[in-house]
Amino acid sequence: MPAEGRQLEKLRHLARHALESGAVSLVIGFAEGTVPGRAAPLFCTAPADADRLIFDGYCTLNLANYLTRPEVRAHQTVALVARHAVAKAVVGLVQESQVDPTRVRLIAIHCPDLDGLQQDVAWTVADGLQTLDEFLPTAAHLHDQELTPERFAAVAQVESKSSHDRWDHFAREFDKCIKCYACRNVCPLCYCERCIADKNQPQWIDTSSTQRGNFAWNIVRAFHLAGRCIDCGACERACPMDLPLMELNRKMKKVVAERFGYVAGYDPKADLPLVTFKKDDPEEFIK
Amino acid sequence: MTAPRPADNLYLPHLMIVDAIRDETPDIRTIRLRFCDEAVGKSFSWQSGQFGIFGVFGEGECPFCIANPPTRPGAIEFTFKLAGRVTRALRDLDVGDQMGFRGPYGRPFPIQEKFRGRHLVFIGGGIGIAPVRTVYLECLDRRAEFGEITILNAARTVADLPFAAESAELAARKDVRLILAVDPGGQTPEWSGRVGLAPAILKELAPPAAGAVAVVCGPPVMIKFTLPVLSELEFPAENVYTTLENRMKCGVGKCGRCNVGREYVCKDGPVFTAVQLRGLPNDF
Amino acid sequence: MSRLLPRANLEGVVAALRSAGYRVVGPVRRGSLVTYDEISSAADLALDVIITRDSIKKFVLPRTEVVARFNRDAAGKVSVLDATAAPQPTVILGCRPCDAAALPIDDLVFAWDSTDRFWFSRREAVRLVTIACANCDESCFCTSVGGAPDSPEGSDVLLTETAAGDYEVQALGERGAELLAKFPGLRDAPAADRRVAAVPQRFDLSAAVTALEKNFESPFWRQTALRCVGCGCCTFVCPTCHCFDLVDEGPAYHSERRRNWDACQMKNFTLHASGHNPRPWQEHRYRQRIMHKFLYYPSRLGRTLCTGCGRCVRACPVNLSLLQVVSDLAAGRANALPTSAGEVKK
Amino acid sequence: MADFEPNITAFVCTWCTYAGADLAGTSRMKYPANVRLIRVPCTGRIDALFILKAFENGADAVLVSGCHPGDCHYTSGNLHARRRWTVFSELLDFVGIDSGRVTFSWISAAEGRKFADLITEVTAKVRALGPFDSYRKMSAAAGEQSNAR
Repeated sequence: MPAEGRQLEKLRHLARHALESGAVSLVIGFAEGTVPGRAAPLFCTAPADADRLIFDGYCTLNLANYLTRPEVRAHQTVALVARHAVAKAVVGLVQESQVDPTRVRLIAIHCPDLDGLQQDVAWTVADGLQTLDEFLPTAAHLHDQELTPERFAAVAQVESKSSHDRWDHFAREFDKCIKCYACRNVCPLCYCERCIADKNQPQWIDTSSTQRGNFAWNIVRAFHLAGRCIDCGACERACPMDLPLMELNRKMKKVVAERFGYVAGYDPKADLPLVTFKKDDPEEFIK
Repeated sequence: MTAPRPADNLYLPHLMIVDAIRDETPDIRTIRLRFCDEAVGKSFSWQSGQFGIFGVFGEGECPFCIANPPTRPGAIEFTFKLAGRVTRALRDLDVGDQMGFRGPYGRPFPIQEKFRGRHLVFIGGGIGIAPVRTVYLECLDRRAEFGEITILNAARTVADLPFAAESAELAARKDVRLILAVDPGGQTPEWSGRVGLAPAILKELAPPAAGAVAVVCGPPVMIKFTLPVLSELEFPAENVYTTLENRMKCGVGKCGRCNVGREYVCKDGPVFTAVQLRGLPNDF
Repeated sequence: MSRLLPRANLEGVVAALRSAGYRVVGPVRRGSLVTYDEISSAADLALDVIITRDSIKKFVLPRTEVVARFNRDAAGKVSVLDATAAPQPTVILGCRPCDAAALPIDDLVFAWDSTDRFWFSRREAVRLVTIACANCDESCFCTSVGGAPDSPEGSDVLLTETAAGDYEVQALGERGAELLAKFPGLRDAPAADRRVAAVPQRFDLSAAVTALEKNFESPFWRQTALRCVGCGCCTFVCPTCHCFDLVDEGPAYHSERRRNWDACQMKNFTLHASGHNPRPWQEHRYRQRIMHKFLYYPSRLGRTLCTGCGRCVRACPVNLSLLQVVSDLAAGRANALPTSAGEVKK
Repeated sequence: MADFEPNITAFVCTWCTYAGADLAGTSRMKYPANVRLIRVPCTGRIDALFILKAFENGADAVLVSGCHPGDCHYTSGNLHARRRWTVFSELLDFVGIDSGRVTFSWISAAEGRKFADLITEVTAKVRALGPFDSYRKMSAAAGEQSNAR
């Protein structure tokens, strides 16, 4: 059996066993998509469901998104088929008290970052069901790779433009936005019961998909994720109009790392950088 | 930009002036409007049970039933409860202020066809009494055409019972049986009306059902428990009417949000019989 | 004999239409995105793509448009102003049959008892020059909902590619004939082989409708919609989804009332101000979408609210395929559920 | 451009900068009349949305000002705000809003002079930058863009 096949067997076995043993009542993973090049989230509640689990480079959706769904919250313990980005989102949700870490298990997948859709990726599955605490040390070494220049190539390209050109660039991009909110709804950290964009007393963000309304929405979305975004790219992949949302998210990531020395997704006990402060935080821009 | 042509633009409201404001409870208010364009006002006609879309410029629009029956023309009244952005803005209006109105929309109660010559029972819960009231006001204005009239007006607390002054007048009338009720715990020491939930009180009252018509409106949970009581009392389902509310934007069957199954509340309703309700999927 | 437009003459057609005062739009590439946008030359057209990401809907039902304006003068007096829809005469060149077919379907609701001027004035200003599909993919299902890759439904002019790469031209109705008269370089030619995609029939529509009638209450919806994240992606890329919101915006002294696309998949769609929501769970909202398209709309207005373009299938971020769902329904899978997957207590 | 009068919206905390502005006024210090003050309890209350709303409603520039670090009436509101501004100002700069359009400052109740000087400085800077047409055009385009598409 090829290596991949063995890993798949192991993945399914772990899921099956987790359900059989009663360790969890739900396993969220991926099944074959309905069309080539896509994978579909799969909710396994019976051991037999585990036989439909797959993993490949199309499994890019961030499954941690489902943890805050009421239908999923109804389960005592849930296991996620979790590549690193999924686990990072779980860290964020635990950090923000949205998810009880004792009620989440990870079936950890070790593979390269899935930035785009790609069929062939080398992946392995961890040996057993892990709690978040058990998982974290196995991914701690990835912290150093979070800030490599390659990750910020698109950001750097925008930064190299003049202020005027940057405005034009984003005006053009935001103009495409149709306000379907797919970016928000697939984001594991956009869990607000009522989003600021849906509040109307007062109407902070125009609901209309005008240039103005689109600008406000996209800016505020990026800002609300600053220091919280775990850089999974789910929003950008979900966007039907191909807005370069990760340019904004990664810019925020970069600023937070440079200014406050913080990278999201590694420490569930850390203070969020934007709800804490240090007395000597930089303030050279303040007159 | 051209001159307003309301017939042409479905979404263009009539410009209205607030003529009078009456507080019914701490959070329920009735506003009386007149048309800025008197000619439009004169030719405007509606039937009890139809609704309008009332709007505050810059804030938005909401559907409410037209509260005064056509037997009391000369103005457009509507009664609303403070709930969201538009109702908040409506509460900010003063006499003399302007607002928008579109309508009338929807199907009315078939008073002429189905109510005449029958005993009538009206049941309203909370703000739900507002559309019911429109119908009983019309029936009272045409009192001779109907049999016994029973009105059950229920609310959470005494303070939440709307139309108090009107109720006092009704209570004094010999040709109407008015029952006011509040939820247990909602009564005051002086309270002389009933205490209890509308369905239970209705059961006790047991109004004559033979050939009678019932009109019910209130929160979903009240309707849910009142309909079985009516059927226990042997009100024929085709004689039990309610008026549904759903979120609405256009009011004219375009915006696609008020439908319950195949039925559009704005076009097929808001008035439905219990028979029709039974045919609707559980989606409201 | 048939009328033939040599492919090389497409450029002439664009030029002629533009000089006749039309804005010409067609499928174009914007980075990774293929969308309908204005073109100045036939070279801008991305005719090799199966279908654009979003539909032609935006040209008749813009994602946001002003329907009324309210001006308040210094004394506080309000004037209510009509918003004129003075749409630019537009030719959509390279429209797909599944897009064109959507407009006559939506005409029904916008003319239902009352006429929506905004829709029809744009409708009047738009001409569709459709190119029959020579290719399809696994998400295409026009033939399953009564369409065809070379259907003339809704188009003014239909171009069908010939084996030699030219276009056989067919004018439909008076509007089409009028428009075609502006096309330069047409010639008569013997009927040639036409390149038309073979779109397999993927489900039995009437079986799906029967299943919907029986399965308003079914665990099928919970199972299916559990993965749905409730965004508006599917409805916004759909050529037939027409539900809208009316909102007031802008400063108090000159506000405007806008009509915006809205999506039944979003939880605020039906939320009452009281807090009551007739469709509180995603399964209810997803069911509404399918029911509306395949049961309610046809039973009220006589047409299925779907043209099988497959955009929602391709665009869904969680691969919740309408094609799969309707196929499942048609195959009776809502009645006999194969797995307990997704069965979750509330 | 000569007759361009900048429209500056200032969000100020009630305890320090507002009092500082008051001091500037009672001390009869002269500063340009281009600024509209909006008083909030604390700089910690100033949401990024306030800044966007100001631009949407026609501001050419926004000033955000409160107590010096350590002086906050609520102990740390300004220190929290400082972190948010750090990020938000970088975001605005990234999307192409000139950094001269948004000014942050600490002005205490005793610094009437600093307030007057800052308003003078910001007004001059915004006068040089000109009206915030790119944002306003976007706002105006809200009406037209949709109909053209």
